[in-house]
Amino acid sequence: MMEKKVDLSVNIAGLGLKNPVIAASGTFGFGREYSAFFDLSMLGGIAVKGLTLKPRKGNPPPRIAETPAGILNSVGLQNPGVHAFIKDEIPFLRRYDTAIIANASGNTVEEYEEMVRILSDADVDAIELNLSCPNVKEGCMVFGSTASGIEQVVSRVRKSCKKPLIVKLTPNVTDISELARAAEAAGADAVSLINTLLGMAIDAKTRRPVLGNITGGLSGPAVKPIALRMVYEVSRAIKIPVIGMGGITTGTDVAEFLLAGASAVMIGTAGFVNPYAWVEAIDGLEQYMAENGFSSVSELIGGLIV
Amino acid sequence: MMEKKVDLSVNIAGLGLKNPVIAASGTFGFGREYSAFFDLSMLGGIAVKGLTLKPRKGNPPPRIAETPAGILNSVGLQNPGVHAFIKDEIPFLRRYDTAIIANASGNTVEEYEEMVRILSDADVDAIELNLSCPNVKEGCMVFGSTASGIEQVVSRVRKSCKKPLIVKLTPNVTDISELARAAEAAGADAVSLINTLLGMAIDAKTRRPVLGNITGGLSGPAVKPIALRMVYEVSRAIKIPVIGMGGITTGTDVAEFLLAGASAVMIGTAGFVNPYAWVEAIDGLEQYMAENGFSSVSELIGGLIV
Amino acid sequence: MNLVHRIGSIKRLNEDTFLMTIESPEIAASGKPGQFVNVRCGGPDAYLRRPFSICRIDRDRGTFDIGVQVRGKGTQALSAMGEGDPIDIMGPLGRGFSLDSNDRRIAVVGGGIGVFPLLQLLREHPASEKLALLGFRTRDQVVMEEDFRKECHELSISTDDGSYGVPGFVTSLLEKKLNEKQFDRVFICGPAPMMKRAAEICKQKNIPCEVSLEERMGCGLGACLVCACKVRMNGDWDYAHVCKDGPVFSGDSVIFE
Amino acid sequence: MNLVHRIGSIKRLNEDTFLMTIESPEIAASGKPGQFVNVRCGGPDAYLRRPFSICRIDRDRGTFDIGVQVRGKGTQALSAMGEGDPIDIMGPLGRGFSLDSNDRRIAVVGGGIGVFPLLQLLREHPASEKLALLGFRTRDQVVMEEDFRKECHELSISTDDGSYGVPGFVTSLLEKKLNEKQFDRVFICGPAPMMKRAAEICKQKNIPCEVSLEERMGCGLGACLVCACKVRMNGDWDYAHVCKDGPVFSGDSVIFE
Ligand SMILES: Cc1cc2nc3c(=O)[nH]c(=O)nc-3n(C[C@H](O)[C@H](O)[C@H](O)COP(=O)(O)OP(=O)(O)OC[C@H]3O[C@@H](n4cnc5c(N)ncnc54)[C@H](O)[C@@H]3O)c2cc1C
Ligand SMILES: Cc1cc2nc3c(=O)[nH]c(=O)nc-3n(C[C@H](O)[C@H](O)[C@H](O)COP(=O)(O)OP(=O)(O)OC[C@H]3O[C@@H](n4cnc5c(N)ncnc54)[C@H](O)[C@@H]3O)c2cc1C
Ligand SMILES: Cc1cc2nc3c(=O)[nH]c(=O)nc-3n(C[C@H](O)[C@H](O)[C@H](O)COP(=O)(O)O)c2cc1C
Ligand SMILES: Cc1cc2nc3c(=O)[nH]c(=O)nc-3n(C[C@H](O)[C@H](O)[C@H](O)COP(=O)(O)O)c2cc1C
Ligand code: FES
Ligand code: FES
Repeated sequence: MMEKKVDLSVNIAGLGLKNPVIAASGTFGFGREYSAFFDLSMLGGIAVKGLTLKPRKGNPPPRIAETPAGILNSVGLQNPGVHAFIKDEIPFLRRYDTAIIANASGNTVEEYEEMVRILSDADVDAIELNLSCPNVKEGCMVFGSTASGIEQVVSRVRKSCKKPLIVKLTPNVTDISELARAAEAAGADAVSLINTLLGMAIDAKTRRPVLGNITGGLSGPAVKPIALRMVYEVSRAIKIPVIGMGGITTGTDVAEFLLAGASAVMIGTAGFVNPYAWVEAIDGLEQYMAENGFSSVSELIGGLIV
Repeated sequence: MMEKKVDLSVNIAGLGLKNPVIAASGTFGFGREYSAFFDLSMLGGIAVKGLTLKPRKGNPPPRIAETPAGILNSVGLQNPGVHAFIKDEIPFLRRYDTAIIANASGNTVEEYEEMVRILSDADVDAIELNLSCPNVKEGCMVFGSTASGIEQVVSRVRKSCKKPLIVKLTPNVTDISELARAAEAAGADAVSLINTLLGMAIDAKTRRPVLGNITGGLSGPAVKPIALRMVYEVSRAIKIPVIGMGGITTGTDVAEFLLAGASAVMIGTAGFVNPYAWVEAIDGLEQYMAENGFSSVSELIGGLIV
Repeated sequence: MNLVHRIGSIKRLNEDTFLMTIESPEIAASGKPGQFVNVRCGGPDAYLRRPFSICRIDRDRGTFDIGVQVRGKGTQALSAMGEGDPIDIMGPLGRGFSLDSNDRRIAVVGGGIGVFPLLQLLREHPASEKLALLGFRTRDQVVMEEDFRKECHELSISTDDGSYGVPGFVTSLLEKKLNEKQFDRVFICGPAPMMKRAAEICKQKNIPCEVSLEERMGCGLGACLVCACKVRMNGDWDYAHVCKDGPVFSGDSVIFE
Repeated sequence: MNLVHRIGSIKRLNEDTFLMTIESPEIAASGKPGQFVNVRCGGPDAYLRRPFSICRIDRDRGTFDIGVQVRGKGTQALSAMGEGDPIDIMGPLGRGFSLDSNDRRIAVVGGGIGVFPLLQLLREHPASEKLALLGFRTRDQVVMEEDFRKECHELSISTDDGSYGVPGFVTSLLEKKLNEKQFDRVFICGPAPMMKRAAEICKQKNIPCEVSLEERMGCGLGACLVCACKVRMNGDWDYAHVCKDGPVFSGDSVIFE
């Protein structure tokens, strides 16, 4: 391990992170599995598996398809429900010195509100409002695809939200900046993007879709150029911080997202291939910064020369 | 070469093609370069480089960036203008027995109309209206991102269009089916999709965008899952034929797009890596059909079992 | 967890199947029958890891074997690797077969590449009488016959087309054997329809069985929830996860569709 | 066009640069100095082909050489290939240097990996007097000195840091030589700022020159229009394309930015 010469810490809307690398929701469970590989305290934060009010079974298998430089998933928010999370998972996660970000979905505005009310009283550091899961018919895409839908949900939950509120945006729209502005106007403390791009895989032999749910969400390196462009656009459209994600694999990828305007990043799919992806990205960022003369992450954020 | 046992011909809105594989606009120039590699008469058709009324210089270099399983381009419709095309290129292309599809862009509705009028009197087999180039500030994305914009342009050009009219759609929207329905309602004979997805690449070393134009259009295998999903959606939303494209590389890929609902396909980026991509895809499709008991392409179209 | 191991040797089993010996004292020491490893195959298009069952463990040498059938891009790339090459493997993963010393007479039922995890099970199981029933499509597909013969008291092979051994499905063999004798437990691995039928047969005879399921995987660890399979739970059903709750499940609990 | 060729031999030139001999009677027969080939490097992340200049042709043996400096993913993957391996190469492509028998005294000016295309030019050019000026960053970067010495009448090497040959930029060398003697044409290849300066010097002396440009490529054939470079045209400017109109352009026509 290199001697720490650079300051990796960032502060997002009052949420202090020791470094800008957060595990992306849905790819890291509740952290237990990866705790066998590295000390979770090394992470800037953990966005836990997407939660709903009641337990959800999720979509029928197969739920994953491999695509060129990426994957499609159609998990469909399988989770034990927010109460089980609070009871069974928070105590485990709190053993580690890392930010806990609760990722919350609802079927209705009321459910979003109740989720936020419950999580505001729970021991989490921030709430990420998932308004962008493409794998469920209710909630997410209904509200998350339009500025007015986002405005409606975010302004409602804002009142009862006592934690930093991050709104997670979908890339499956004509103008993601418009969504970001709506989230900002309605009181979000930060936005995170991108969730997955709606896609499909077909098995020509069987003539059937590969996924049980027919369509799924695309993530991984394949989507990185799209994610990077959206982060660049959104960070110029709003004043609140942007958490960038989509295909990030290396420390250099992290640097690119920060340069494009992100204040922190999340990593998901890359961890399926390499269980050390998150910590290697942190090391890689540190190395990039040292080699390129950056002493603090804040110097990188939005530092793209155009 | 295998003995032809299967019928590869398709008919799209009165345009008969000997097989469903068309070279995608902008990736095949006006055919001259690839005529050194294979007999252009082997192709179902050729969509020529995007044309405008006046010659266009295009965007500053670099105009290409490599991304995971794909590329970004920001050519920006460099072309010699529609008149030079008619004078210099059609006579060459007509030496081959393949459909000529003129890809046309304009800055204003009037320009689109004039392009269609000019091309209607030229010796081309169909006109593909490019309402989806993400690399120019005018025309394409202004009209192409909304149903009303598409309705406006297509209904205007329809009157003066004497050739099969294909409308090329952008994937950078919330609901591409809505665009397709607008094109159909306004009188399009077919739609083609997808054009490129707006993306970006950053060189972390130089801290600059890789492309001279900052953003560019993503194509190649990386986008295939998104393209396939959109073709599936659109072909269920409209009655006119769909020409599918986005990352197609092999004959199996072609089969997947046909199963999803496309009546023909276009191939672009794959040809940069393999100059024989188009003809190998035709062979591959034929082989797939023979192995899987299809005797005519029409049996494949929309044949997905869901 | 150390991910980098080394390919010891490669042995071709038939036209499209090979046995790969991997040098890994860690996995050899901790691996259990029925567990799997998740392998980065490389190749331009195989992005995700691929799961393979642990087929044999040589704890003295610090090696273990996987049997691989070439199917698509990943297994293709794997087949191009050579002896001595480094290989990126996560493992051992998942829940393996139960090794219960109360089980005195056991049978294993394997179909095709499903035979692989059963070999190490036979090697380690404490039972005093072990029957192995292996089914293959055709003569050319028969693999590891001698290896199995050494590890059991009775071996029967069937082929679907009758080109080798007993003609017909391995499930018919199972039915016959269960009619002849009482078994304490049956261990099943193979194509889903075969496992479904085999589990039904065991249920009819009231013999507990375990099945090893396959499902497409992401993380291989239980974190991403993609590898769902339907199981009975509290009078209802739920999705369990093949990588963490399995790949081995009690035949009773699985809902085959 | 046949795309599959074979790697004959590989010779390391320095820490990050190697010379690869490729067996291809077709390309050896038709290739001209200054033309390039487009190579599929393979590797998980190098999707596009990579362009490399033809550095030397052995028409008798039916082989040609490319000099490769390892920079990123593609050249990295290329460096992992071995002698005898098949390799996917398109070529020869583009317009090479002009070989004009009226040019009796010529100079070539190369910077870094820009020296590679100049070697075959010297070998084939009909001039009776040939001067080679090669510039490198530092001593360790100097490549192919002896190969060049054999093909010219005078060779001068400069290094930016003065660790070998004449200290300073190769453009200063050029200026000095042009002050000493009249040349009929100068051929230039290297980093853009170096080519710009060298072309300016030639212009001042009224000596025609040719430059070999680099630009990121897609098709490599002139079909996709991505490899644009600014050239003077009819009193105005336009984008020409490096892969088809070049890579060699008359120094006069190029607008360096
Ligand atoms: C727990 C477990 C144990 C296994 N043990 C063995 C073994 O010992 N020997 C062996 O030859 N095979 C085994 N398999 C199947 C093996 O994982 C697949 O054959 C292999 O992943 C196919 O990869 P491919 O790249 O060749 O095929 P591709 O079709 O290119 O794979 C594309 C994607 O589908 C997945 N996939 C394809 N087929 C299967 C399948 N049958 N099950 C799960 N995912 C699949 C791949 O992992 C990949 O993500 C096992 C599978 C599981 C889940
Ligand atoms: C006409 C021509 C002739 C060349 N001749 C030689 C030669 O003889 N020897 C040699 O070592 N190099 C030569 N180059 C440069 C060589 O093509 C690049 O160094 C190489 O493409 C880098 O690939 P990479 O995968 O290592 O780098 P990466 O950075 O991973 O490449 C990413 C992308 O950028 C492109 N790219 C990167 N650098 C360059 C560059 N300088 N010019 C054009 N495209 C680039 C690549 O082709 C690829 O598309 C030549 C370039 C051109 C255009
Ligand atoms: C298997 C899987 C499950 C996911 N589940 C969720 C989820 O529950 N909530 C959410 O907001 N995003 C979810 N996502 C999206 C990721 O958090 C992330 O936005 C996306 O995968 C892009 O990042 P990546 O390319 O680094 O994976 C999921 C992604 C994957 C691959
Ligand atoms: C270099 C390049 C130039 C393109 N130019 C055009 C164009 O002029 N008109 C157009 O309609 N589409 C253009 N496209 C889009 C392609 O026709 C096609 O829609 C897209 O590339 C997806 O297909 P592919 O993945 O097979 O390349 C261009 C694509 C590339 C890569
Ligand atoms: S593969 Fe991720 S939970 Fe099983
Ligand atoms: S690379 Fe396609 S035109 Fe030059």
